[in-house]
Amino acid sequence: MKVKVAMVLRYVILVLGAIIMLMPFLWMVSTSLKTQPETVKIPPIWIPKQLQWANYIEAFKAAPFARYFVNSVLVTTVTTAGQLFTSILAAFAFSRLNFYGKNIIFVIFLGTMMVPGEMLIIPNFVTLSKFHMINTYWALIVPWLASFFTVFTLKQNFQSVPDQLYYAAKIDGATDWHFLWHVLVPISKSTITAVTVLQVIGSWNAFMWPLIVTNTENLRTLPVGLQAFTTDAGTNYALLMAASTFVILPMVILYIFLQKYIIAGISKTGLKG
Amino acid sequence: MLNEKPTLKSTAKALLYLLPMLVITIIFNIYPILKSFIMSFYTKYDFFKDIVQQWGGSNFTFIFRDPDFHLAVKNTLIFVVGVVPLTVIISLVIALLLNKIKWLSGLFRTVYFLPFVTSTVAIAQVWHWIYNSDYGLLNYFLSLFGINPIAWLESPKYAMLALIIMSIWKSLGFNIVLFLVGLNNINERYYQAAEIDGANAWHQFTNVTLPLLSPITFLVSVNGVIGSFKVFDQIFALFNGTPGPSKSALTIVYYLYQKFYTEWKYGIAAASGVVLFFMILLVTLIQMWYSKKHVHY
Amino acid sequence: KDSGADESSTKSKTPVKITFWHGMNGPYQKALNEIISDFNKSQSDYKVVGTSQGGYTQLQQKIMASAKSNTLPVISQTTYTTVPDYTENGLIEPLDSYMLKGDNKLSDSDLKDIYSSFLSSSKYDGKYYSIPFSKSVRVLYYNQDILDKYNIAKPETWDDIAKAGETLKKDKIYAMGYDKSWDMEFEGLARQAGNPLVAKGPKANLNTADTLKAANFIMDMIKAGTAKTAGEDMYWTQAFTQGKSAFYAGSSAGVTQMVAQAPKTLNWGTMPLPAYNDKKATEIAGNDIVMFKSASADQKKGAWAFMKFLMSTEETAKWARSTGYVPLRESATKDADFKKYLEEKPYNKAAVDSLPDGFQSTAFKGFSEYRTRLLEAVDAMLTKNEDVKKALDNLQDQTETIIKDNK
Amino acid sequence: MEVTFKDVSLSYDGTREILHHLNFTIPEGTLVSILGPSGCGKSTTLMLISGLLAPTQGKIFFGDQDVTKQDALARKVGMVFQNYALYPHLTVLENIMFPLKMAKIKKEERREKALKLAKLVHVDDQLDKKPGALSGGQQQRVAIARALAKEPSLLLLDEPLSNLDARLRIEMRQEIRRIQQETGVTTIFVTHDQDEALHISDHIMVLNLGDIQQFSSAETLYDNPSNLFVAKFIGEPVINTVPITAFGHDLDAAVPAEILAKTATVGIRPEALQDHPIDANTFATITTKVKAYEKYGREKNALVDYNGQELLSTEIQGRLENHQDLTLYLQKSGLYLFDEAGERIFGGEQDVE
Amino acid sequence: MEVTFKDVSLSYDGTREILHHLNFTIPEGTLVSILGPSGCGKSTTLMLISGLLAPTQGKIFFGDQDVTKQDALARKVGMVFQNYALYPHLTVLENIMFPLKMAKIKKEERREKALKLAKLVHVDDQLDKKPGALSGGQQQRVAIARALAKEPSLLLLDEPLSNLDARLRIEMRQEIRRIQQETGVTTIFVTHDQDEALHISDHIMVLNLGDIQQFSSAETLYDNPSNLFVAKFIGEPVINTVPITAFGHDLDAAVPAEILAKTATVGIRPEALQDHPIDANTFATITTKVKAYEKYGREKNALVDYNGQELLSTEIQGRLENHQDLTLYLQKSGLYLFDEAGERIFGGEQDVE
Ligand SMILES: Nc1ncnc2c1ncn2[C@@H]1O[C@H](COP(=O)(O)OP(=O)(O)OP(=O)(O)O)[C@@H](O)[C@H]1O
Ligand SMILES: Nc1ncnc2c1ncn2[C@@H]1O[C@H](COP(=O)(O)OP(=O)(O)OP(=O)(O)O)[C@@H](O)[C@H]1O
Ligand SMILES: [Mg+2]
Ligand SMILES: [Mg+2]
Repeated sequence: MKVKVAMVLRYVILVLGAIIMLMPFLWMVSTSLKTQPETVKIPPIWIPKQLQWANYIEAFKAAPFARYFVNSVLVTTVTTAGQLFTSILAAFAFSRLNFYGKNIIFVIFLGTMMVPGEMLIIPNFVTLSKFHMINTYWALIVPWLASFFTVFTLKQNFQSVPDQLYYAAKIDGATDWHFLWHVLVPISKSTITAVTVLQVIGSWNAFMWPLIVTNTENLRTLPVGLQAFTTDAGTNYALLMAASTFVILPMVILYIFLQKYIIAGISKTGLKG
Repeated sequence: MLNEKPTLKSTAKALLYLLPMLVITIIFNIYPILKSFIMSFYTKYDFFKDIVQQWGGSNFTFIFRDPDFHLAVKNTLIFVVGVVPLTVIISLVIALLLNKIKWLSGLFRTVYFLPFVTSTVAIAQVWHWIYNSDYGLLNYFLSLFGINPIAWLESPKYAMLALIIMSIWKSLGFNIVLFLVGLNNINERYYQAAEIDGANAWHQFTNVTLPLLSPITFLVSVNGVIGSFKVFDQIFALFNGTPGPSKSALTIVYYLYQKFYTEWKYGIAAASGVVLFFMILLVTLIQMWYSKKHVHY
Repeated sequence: KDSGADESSTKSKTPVKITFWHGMNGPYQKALNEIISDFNKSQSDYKVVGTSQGGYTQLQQKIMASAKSNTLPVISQTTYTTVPDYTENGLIEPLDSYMLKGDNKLSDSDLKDIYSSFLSSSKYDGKYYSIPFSKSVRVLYYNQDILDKYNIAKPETWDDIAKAGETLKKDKIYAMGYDKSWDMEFEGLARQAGNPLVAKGPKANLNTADTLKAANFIMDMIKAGTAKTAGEDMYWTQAFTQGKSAFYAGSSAGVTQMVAQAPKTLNWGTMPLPAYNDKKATEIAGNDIVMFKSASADQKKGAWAFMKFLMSTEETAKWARSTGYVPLRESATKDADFKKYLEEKPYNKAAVDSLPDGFQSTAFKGFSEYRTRLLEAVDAMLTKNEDVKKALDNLQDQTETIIKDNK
Repeated sequence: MEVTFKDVSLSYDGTREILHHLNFTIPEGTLVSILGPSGCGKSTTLMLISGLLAPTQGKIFFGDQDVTKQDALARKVGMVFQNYALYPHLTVLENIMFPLKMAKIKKEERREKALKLAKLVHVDDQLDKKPGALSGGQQQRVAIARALAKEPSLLLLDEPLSNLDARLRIEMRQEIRRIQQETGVTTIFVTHDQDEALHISDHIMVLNLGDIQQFSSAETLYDNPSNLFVAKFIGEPVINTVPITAFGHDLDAAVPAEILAKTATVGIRPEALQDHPIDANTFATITTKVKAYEKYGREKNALVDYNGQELLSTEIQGRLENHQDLTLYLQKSGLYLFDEAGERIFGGEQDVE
Repeated sequence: MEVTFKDVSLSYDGTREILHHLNFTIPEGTLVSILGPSGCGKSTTLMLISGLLAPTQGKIFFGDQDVTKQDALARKVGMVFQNYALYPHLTVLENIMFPLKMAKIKKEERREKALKLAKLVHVDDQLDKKPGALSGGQQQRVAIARALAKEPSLLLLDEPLSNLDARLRIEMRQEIRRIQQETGVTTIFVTHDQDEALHISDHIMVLNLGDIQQFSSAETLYDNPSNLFVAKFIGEPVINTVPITAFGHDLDAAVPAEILAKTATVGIRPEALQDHPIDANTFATITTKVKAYEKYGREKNALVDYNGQELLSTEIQGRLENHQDLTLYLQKSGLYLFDEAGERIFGGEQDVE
């Protein structure tokens, strides 16, 4: 009986929380189906009188979204993959290797997180232009190939994998490299999936940077397309929200698809002692 | 080896592993950071042509005297203290709840993650509406308890609170995911042992979950502290490109942004960045020191 | 490199590429692209390539970054108030040698035809540095339904509005609505009182008697509950469509939004801002186009040709028609198509009518910083109930410091 | 606490059944060993008793109370896990004190009690270490101390001594036995070591493939194995098993013909093969050839050939030469006949429980 | 591969030394057991050999080669860990194949080999399970298969059979012995089970408190223990130890006076206490009183009182009554005298290696 009450309580809390969490999303979808006057109606309306599906068509036509989509997919994929690669290697070094200056290097890397991104835009732009990378895909990708947050997260996870497995792998003839890719990475699958999701979303939603380092339309990414609805005269919320909806939809789908990996994890037991 | 001491060889090897990360980080983080550290000592300076006419510490004396900077520091600290502990606690609680349920758990997890995916514009819109003094949802709720409408976004007294609430809400999804992963990595057998040892759900939580989750909690709180010290986007979105009514949400990064991009005072901006950096560093080092004792790997 | 600077040596066969950065989006971008393509078709020496850089914030940051890395475009849209900072850093080219001299200069009639307020604000330190481009003015929106109901006439003067406030107050209707800040209207009133907030020189006049009077006029109404700012809503548009005020002093660019948002049943209109101190004035907002020094001579020549093209009667009329921005010269308002357009869209007429009384704030080095402080002062009066005099005294000090620091 | 299983089955994955319809009662206050080959379901049975696993079918009773639906917390048993499951973040002392802390025992008392237990299991010099810095045996001992700490009314031990050396093992098993007898706590002890089971327990349950093979006292198990599996599983060295066909007519005189007809296998304990006749007890005589003779410690074993079958005798008195002929005397006690299905049909005391 | 330790010491934390100046050579192609009480440093020694731990001091040689500075990867040894250390994300088959994969062996061959090994250790019906779904013993067997898979030139086994039942244990140890002998791989086998050590190994190293007590053949260890610790540690039941003072003059005739003077403790193996004289071998005669008589399986033990000391004899032929007087005949083999420091000064063969 007690168990049941606890369960019901859990669901009550979760449902309440879910409503709050869901609100912006519902608002977004609902607004995307409104007429312009309805978007600013006071008090706000949740269900438009007539669903304006045409908003989606119109929004899609407002900018070269197909092209943007391809760019977004490309940039996000390469960035995330590259970032995972560099981060996994670095996290491995921090969690399993002994080397001089480990703590110092760690703190320095950590220090890179402490500087606001706003300060880095211009120097990095200058650097990229020295490399002649401005207005290329490289500019969208290269600076983001390292993320200390990912390193940090993975390091925390790698560290909690028992040493025994490291020893066993060495005995089995696995070099550090093999151990990393054949043991550590598969075991940390859930953490890696999680940081992947977080990074993909971060990269997908990046707005300022793609705008600043590209000069041509055909290099730009989806969030840039959202600019099309904000003008001097104001913002066309209905179209903006319609566009936003189809910009985030791939992320939602991706998350739903990957979340079972985030949670599935590995077999619960398996290592004794 | 288990008890191996660092050697030149092991260091060389580690550096190889760090290399890709190191190269990118040095070029795109460390180099610009050093540059801006140096820039903070430029007092007369042609930004575009990189010609320094005069060096000195006057940028620092300027910000240390600038009441706006004092205000920014104060606001930033309030923000950090307001956001981080609550974020950690709330996201942990939700992660625990999500971890405990089976039915519809996938749906709930997705829902809790949505704010993190949803576009910032949409979020700002909704929060404007929630905070609206006349017809906002929040005031509506408060009115049920007989509380008079509050001008959340227009009153210097409440603006920071409004910002804190929105920021907590926004970062929940992210931290919940991290906590879920952490929970998932705790071996079931410790719970079994604890149950046998007579630990009820609460005791299992305090004696097994919390200690074994400590690496993730550490990560979340360090990341939270650093992120909160750097708060900017949310302010820009919530207060429509202003630092809040009567600068009540003027934070260090906002100050920096203003100095840099609208006032073209590069040296001062850099100096405030340096101060921010050392503030974060100090707090982070304290956290790391604390974690040495309390984080179990 | 994609920047224009490098491509000066292209052979005469291929047209010289003129890169043009702007902050126009959506329908505005479409309209601009049409003009650009008109230009490209009209001749074969130059090819203008326009790219939107998102919003103005991003555009600003981008210019700063490209200036630093020497990858500036040939021309760019920018607010005229940044011109002093750009010149100070030697980024932009004075236009005098193209505009006033040479084979492609503006004729005297051109110079006369273009609204003087535009031209004067393009001038800094005695030289022209920019051309006006996307401009709007402050106009007065009125709610005809309310006027009818309370028997209020369209206001001639600001005092009429204040009076209307007394009438409307009992029904909790504001006479006047402002956007989040009333600095534009404040500047207008101050000018009408004969006192620019910052006079050429530059000289700060922020706590003179006239300025104080202007500020007090606005604040008194607000304190009396007969006027209100939009606050968290940013623009008063929404409140206006809901009949919360009889009048609204807003940007002419907001007409599009008002049309989109206002219920069909609402009777509303626009008119030029009323007089104050027997004078009329309306602040012009919007952006100019500047030319960067880093471009090659050919590019600069081409860029000027394009700028001139933009200011031509036909193009500016077309631009105004398709965007709702105001035309840059008087002759455009006499253009047949444009007249037709005003007939179809009467709401846009007030802006055009206001143009002769338009003014722009004085640009000076450190203007952005000054503007930040100005907004802070207004905000302090509104949200902290700071005393008007105290706020403006303070602002005067700050502004003097800014001017001094930038000497 | 009496523990009763009524028709309990368990499957982990819903398809393969690991335990099949177990029915047994463990009397209050006894120490019962569960013995069986690796993977037969011993740990699984303990998990069912502890409440950490719920049966797929059937009911579990503690005394009269049906506890099938109760979780481990409610059942309040003590348990040593096969993999120890020590808390990695707590020191040895804290690990032992943990159940006491949960029982809200005062700090002072907790410490005192834990120290006593640590001494009992000889880890009192490791108190401040974390489990990761302990040897395998030390971890196991800490786990025992932790299980004993809460003084449960039902104690479950899953191979608690498997990593200890012989001395310590005997000492610990005597200690466990002593505590069990002093406190009367019902104890269930999983072990793979039959010797341990024989020495420590009141009753032994032999499990195989998820079925109970025999549940009786140690002596009965040895003297009266109810089937071939038990006979082979218990006893060291292992019982000699010979197909009946090898015997020719050697057993005709001793065994009733109708039984002989059903017999498939003959089991002869190595000590039932004497190299000299022991009068009344001798059952039959066989002639064999020595294949090997070994001496380890004080054991002397002979491996002999009997009609092509290998037999082991541990009862050799003199020294033997390879290939020499040897007459062996089969003792009655220690000889069993099993039918096709492996059930015992002859031998042992007839009144097997 | 011959393994040599030269003056090897180890400390985990830099303060407490776990192993003290070990010196030994394990001859190529032999199977050596390391035996010792829990926590004495057996696993630590294996870790040192494998290269997972570096000695704090001293050198380790494989053949002539100094491998002290080489890590585990370079040393290419095979190892079964005490806690198995199976990869939780891989199935049983993949776990066994892992070392083969690392050795870049072709997929087909890998699989084939792994299947063979899985069969060998009887986990061929569990191939697709993850380690988490295996019983303790099954995990252990997978670990053995994995270690064998790479066919190392040095095989280290840390209590590889501790979770197996007697039958399987014997089978597996014979299997290990067979493989070892067929391939000639030098094997080091940690076990806490002296019986296992006695049966499987060429030599046994007895460790205690980080020191080698004796390193010799099983037989020597039993017959000629070099000190009291070894005498007590080896042998089941444990040797009887009696302070010399209890003997009065019973030994005066048999032992030289100067040795008797130095003697502190007398060790008598239970089987050296016969209840009837066995002519030449009888060394001394003592008169005792029966305290208890027990029979487990085929063991018959008598516990007797001798001048206030308890003695155990396993060589009782007849049935005994409690409190009856009993004359026991001490055999020469099986009686040892130890000095104050525990060193053997009398008994056994005099030429102990
Ligand atoms: N990682 C470690 N850090 C510190 N001390 C340790 C560590 N591992 C083992 N020890 C200590 O070293 C000693 C020897 O440990 P080792 O594991 O070698 O023992 P063992 O002989 O294998 O014992 P067992 O039979 O119980 O497994 C023990 O006292 C143990 O507590
Ligand atoms: N979590 C699980 N999921 C699926 N099957 C399991 C699980 N745990 C155990 N099994 C299977 O159930 C059977 C019985 O396992 P159990 O652990 O009870 O054996 P055991 O008798 O304790 O063996 P051991 O002596 O080797 O520990 C084994 O075949 C094992 O593979
Ligand atoms: Mg088990
Ligand atoms: Mg060990």
